[in-house]
Amino acid sequence: MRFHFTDEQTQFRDTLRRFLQTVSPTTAVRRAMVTESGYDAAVWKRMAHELGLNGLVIPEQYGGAGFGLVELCIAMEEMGRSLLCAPFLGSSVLATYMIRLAATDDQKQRMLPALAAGESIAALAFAERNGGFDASSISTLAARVGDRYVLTGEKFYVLDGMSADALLVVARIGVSDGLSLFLVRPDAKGLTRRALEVIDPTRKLAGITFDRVDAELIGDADTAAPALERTLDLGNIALANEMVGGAARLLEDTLAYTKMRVQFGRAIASFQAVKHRCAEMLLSVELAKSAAYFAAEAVDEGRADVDYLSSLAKACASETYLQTAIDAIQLHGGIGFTFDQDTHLWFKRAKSSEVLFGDATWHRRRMMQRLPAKEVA
Amino acid sequence: MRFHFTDEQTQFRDTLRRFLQTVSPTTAVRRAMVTESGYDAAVWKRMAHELGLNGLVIPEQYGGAGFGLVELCIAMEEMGRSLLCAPFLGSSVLATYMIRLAATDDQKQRMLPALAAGESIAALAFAERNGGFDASSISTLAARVGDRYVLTGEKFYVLDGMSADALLVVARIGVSDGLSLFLVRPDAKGLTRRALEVIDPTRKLAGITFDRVDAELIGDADTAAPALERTLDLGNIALANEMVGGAARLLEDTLAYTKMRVQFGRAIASFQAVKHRCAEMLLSVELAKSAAYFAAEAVDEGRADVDYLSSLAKACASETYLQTAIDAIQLHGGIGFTFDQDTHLWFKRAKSSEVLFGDATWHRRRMMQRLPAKEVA
Amino acid sequence: MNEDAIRTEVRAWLEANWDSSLSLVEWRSRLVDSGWGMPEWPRAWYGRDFSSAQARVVQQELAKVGAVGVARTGIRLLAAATLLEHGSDAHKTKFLRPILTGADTWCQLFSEPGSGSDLAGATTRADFKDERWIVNGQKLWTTSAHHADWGLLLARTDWDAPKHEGLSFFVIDMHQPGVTVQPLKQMNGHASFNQVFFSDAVVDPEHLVGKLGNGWAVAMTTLAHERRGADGMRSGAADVGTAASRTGRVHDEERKEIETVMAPYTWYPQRAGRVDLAVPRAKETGRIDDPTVQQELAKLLILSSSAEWTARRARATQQLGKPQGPEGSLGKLAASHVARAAARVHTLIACAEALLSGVDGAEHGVIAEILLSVPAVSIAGGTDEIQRNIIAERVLQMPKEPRFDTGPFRDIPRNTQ
Amino acid sequence: MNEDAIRTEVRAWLEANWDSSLSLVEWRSRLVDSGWGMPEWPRAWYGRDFSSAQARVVQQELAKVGAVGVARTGIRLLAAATLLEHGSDAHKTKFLRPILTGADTWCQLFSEPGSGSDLAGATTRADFKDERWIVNGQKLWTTSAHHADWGLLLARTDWDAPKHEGLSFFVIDMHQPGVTVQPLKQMNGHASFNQVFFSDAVVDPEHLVGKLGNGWAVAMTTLAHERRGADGMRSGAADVGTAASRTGRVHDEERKEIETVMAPYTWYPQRAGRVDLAVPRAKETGRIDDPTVQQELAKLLILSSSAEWTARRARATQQLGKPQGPEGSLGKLAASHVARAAARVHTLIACAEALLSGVDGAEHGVIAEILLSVPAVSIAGGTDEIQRNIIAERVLQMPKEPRFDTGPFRDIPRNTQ
Repeated sequence: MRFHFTDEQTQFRDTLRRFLQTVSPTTAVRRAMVTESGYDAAVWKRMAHELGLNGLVIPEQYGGAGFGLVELCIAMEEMGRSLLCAPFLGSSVLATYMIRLAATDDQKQRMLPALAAGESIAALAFAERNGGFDASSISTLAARVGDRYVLTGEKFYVLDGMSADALLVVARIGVSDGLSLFLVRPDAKGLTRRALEVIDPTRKLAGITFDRVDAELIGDADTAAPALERTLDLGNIALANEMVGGAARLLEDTLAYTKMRVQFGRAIASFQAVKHRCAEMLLSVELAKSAAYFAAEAVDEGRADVDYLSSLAKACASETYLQTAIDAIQLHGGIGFTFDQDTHLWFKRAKSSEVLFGDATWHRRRMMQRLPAKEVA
Repeated sequence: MRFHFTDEQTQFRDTLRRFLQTVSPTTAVRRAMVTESGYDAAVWKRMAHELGLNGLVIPEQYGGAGFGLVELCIAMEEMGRSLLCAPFLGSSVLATYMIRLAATDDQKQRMLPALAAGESIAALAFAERNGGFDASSISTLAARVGDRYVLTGEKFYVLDGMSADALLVVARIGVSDGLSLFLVRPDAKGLTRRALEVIDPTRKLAGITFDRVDAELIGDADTAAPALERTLDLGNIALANEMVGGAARLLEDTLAYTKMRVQFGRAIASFQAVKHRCAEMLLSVELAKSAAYFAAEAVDEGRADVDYLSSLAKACASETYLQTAIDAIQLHGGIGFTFDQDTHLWFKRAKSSEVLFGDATWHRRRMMQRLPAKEVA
Repeated sequence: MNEDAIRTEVRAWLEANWDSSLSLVEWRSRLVDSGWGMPEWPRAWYGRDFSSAQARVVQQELAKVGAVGVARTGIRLLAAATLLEHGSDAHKTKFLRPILTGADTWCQLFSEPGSGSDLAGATTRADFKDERWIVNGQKLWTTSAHHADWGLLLARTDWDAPKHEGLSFFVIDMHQPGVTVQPLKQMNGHASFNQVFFSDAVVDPEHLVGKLGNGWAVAMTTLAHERRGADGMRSGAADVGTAASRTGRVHDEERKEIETVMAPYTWYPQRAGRVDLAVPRAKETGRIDDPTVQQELAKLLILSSSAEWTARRARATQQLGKPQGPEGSLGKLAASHVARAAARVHTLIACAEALLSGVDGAEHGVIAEILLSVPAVSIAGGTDEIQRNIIAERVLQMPKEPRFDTGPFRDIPRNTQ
Repeated sequence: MNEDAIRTEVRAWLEANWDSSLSLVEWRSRLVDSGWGMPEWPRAWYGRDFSSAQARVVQQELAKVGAVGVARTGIRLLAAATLLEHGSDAHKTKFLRPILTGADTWCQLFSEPGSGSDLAGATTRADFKDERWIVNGQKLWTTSAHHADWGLLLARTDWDAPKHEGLSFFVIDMHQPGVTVQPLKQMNGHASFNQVFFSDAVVDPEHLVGKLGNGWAVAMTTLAHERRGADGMRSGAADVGTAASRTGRVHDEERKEIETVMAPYTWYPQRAGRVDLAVPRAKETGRIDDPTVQQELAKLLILSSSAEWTARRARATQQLGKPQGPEGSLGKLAASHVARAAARVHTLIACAEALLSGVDGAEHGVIAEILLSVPAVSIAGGTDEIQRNIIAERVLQMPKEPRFDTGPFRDIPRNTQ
């Protein structure tokens, strides 16, 4: 493990930060978040064309940039900082990894280049009403009809499901123990989707019902479970990096505010209670960063304990992001609770991130189930 | 519920506090804690003769004062404040209640007056090596031999077991589901007892092994389990009150120290970090007091949810006392970690109290099992 | 006057006067003029110089027949108490009666964008020109400003005096062109407060309350009554419940009055964390079987029960007339802990459902509203930081914070906006 | 001099000189005089003016043949670094060589009962009488004072100067009647520190280090090296392990040297919480099956792993010669969090066994020692409060605490004992 970013990676981060400062100031976030799709299509195209972000982890032979998770996580961290509203996590991370891990070469050839080019948005529909983010919670049914399949059931909490033109649906064929992955078009007959009312308007979720909807099997039948788990491991690591980006930004904004805000004739940053709280916030953010960075590097280095590290990073980021957001509002005082001040935008992202793909309690339990024989360090 | 102490109770508290200031300054605590018995026999006699403490909850017909749990808890709180070293919790609370609840009238007549007079010390031996503080953890065996019984097994964590002249041993007769209570003399043949090395030298524990030891059945066979549970409920409430007394004292001593201690040209009590921590300590101590007081009053008022309230009070006191002790040492700085300064004496009492009769986790779980249909308030 | 005599007299008066078919203001006019509406007030001003024990007896008699009391919603009684203590006879004559009958609505104009915790740092200015006070500046967190007739205004009249000595206290007419009221939207979507902008707003010279430069002392009276009122508000809520079933014009109008005032605050129970929902939700969702949920639920119950019992201890001490112990100053800080713990537990119970709100959200969005409202509990009405300062300084007698705001106000660093 | 040249030269010298049958001081005398013992030191003083990269190469060559290095235990190297920077040539001549050979033992006399966090508030006094400095006062938290030959003494020589300007720095001979050393017992039963009492103790005038009144600057040098050494100590611990199996008189004597110095600190790993024991103990006791234990264990692992990775990030940045980020200042505060969480987890795993200690205690008393030692971690070497101040002020650039200790030291409030 390197424990630091290369100069190229740092340069990539700087470029990205400048780009996001331009396209995703909070005025833009507020514009995007009140739309149903939740993102600015022009920015989405620019991300693909100018920076190749959409295909960051798509192999070059499928039109992508072929980077690793570390680079993806740098992007996620910066997007978390700027609270970018875009179907990146749903399409460019989850759906992309799922296709990479589960699809046949032919299917990849059909899907990935369009994703890389920013011409297509895919969503991975796996969770259902019960809200479980693991394989055992899935009961949507697939039945074979000739060469193709029909799906019946309901998917819920589908990240970026409203903006996707390709739905990757995880379902069970009959009473199979294994899971299978299907490609469904959102305009297919028997499919109904609607935007869910969400606590975090910068992160759009859809509910989708399937009533004998035509579907194409992706990859082999009954083999999607390990790919789904791996995809969620990578997704959680990406999400953890997004979260620490948001937390770091909250701390910076809060620091700036406390240094500027005067009460009792002094900057509130001069009160020891404020200083000490900020010191603890910094500690918490840096620890969460370390966990998020380590997990990403572990994937690129091919370590075997990615499942453990993914849950560790996500559990750590969950607690840190939420607590940082709580502290940020508190240190902003009354103004921090108003809609026009920006802090609540990150607070809501912290809340949605806290439980997305499993809350801290769930991931801590999973950590202990996946505890490596020799502890990591 | 009254939510306040009567004038008589307040007077009782004041008398007790003055007495304990005389007999239990920390110099006396330090003297007693290095002895094997762990208490000053002269003080023990004075407690009985001058204040009637030893028989506080022993009914008048058995030579006691016939007071309720509220009065007992006032005594416990004051003893916790002054860190009195005496077999009070073991003999005057646990053993006394167990006899009251389980013994025949004749047996009470034989045992209670001597306890009230300070002439006898009894210990309740129920926990074993496994450290469980509930009925299901008990496996010491009793076998009937004529009119009497013989006991075989081991008792551990026996509170005040070294100073007791009467051992009340909870055991199982054969393969019975029920528990039975026995009276054993510590000098009986086949009995070995030794002082355990403890983390808190102000609270003595004994380990006792029984190899076919002669024993008298107390009360009826197989009926001791409910009495034991009730005794532990009352014992936990008494302990919780002792704990809040200790916590309140720690806070007072810490406040006095921070107001006196100068660093950087100012009393450290003037640092906002110190002020805020003390404010939180006060909150925590007052909340724990409220829980401990409420539980005691609930017993005297005959409420049905004593089991729930007992666990609530104990879990609350566990967290509060330990955290208060940690904070007290921290605010004393380096000197607070030295042996000659007194804070660690309470810290160790907080540590032993934290786990005695079940730790906070255990009691929280029990709370939820005993949750009343309508929540209390 | 002893208890029985009071009861007899009130009963007789009620028999002759109480009529639920009156309009609300009509009935309250009778009540106020009789001296039974505010018997603890002075005889000269609608009262009878009663002790609070005597007043409680009157209250009980009114309650027995279901008679509506004087108007208490909003900040009316804070305004009345302030004027009673610091106002001139002219103020009292003009303002007290319409306050008590509910004819006039009031708002409090103390907080500003630049002075939140530090109220005395107000920079809204009142300048005396052409025999009138001209007010310029901005106030924040004003409740009910959008339908208030009058405002209690704290404004700076002397910039060379020390901070607390350059403030004056006014009654301002809210119906004038120089006063603009805008709702202030919060992160949970509600708009319970207003911003009030003053642009050459006018105050008549006779509407100065207390002496010039003595505004801080007057405002402290208002705030002291506000703090004392916090308990009353809670018990008031219970009254609303019992009144809900009563019929008659006066009751209908009272219900409407309460509804109007309370409308912006439907989220306040959520702000406090809705501990009452925790166990039922855990049972309903089956999450109560999860040992971690059990632990967190138990922690919440310990916290909320012990906080409630602490408040009861404080009340019992007060009712016995004994000196208040530390337990009386802890309620607000305890409430913050309880609410935060409750938000945690509700999230833990909800799992993925915590992502949703509105019609899709758990309990029809109530859980989401809890999660988005709890952050206010440790800020509104005095931040946790201020509470800890108060506890440390007033209860624990620890040294006060060093002062950096002495000398002429003009020279004290302040926010620039 | 390039790496290969260094290697060749060191190897040749070692071939000629390294001999494990020598006494420890004999061998180190050879090593020190050769300039290979402290190659990063100046040529004039046992060194070769090497860069730290060059010095690492020398170190590697010594390690290859298992040669013992200069004496590094205790505060020897802090004393050496301080004298090298601030001492006179006479000081260097007299003290440096016996420091490096391990012949002399040193102790640090900075902290006092009345000045802990506030070191510059020292009130131990040195008065110049009859051509000598006469020292009176008390020092605390002194490690190794009971077998030290020399002490680094911070004492007040001017009571009218401002606090930081009235201190001077001395080397004091610990073997004299005016110096009394007493062990200081701690709450965990260990006595790792001493109290040192000065009663008309004598310091020769030539043992003043730096200028009169410049003692604070000199002490800051010592402390800066102490902080930098914290990392080194950890990696040093690993060396001891590999040296354990080596034979020969020099190795035997080195092991004894380390053992003597380390004896008071056997509890230091326990102070840090012994995270390494948590999972094994949970498995061994079966407590790992308890969902609450799982949660708390996981929290502990998250905390300790992320703290470790944060330290690794800081080290990686340092090794790359890049500007240090905030992660470098957080280690001590993180360690407090880790240790406290570990103590919680160990208690949770132990249940009733947490009542016991010594032979009856879990892990033969190690768990009890953890529980009784962890409170020191957030105090020793700078309290958590001081660490948070430092992070806020130095890393986050927040305003400094207001000063109440300016003006003549005589007039500054201080502890009276």
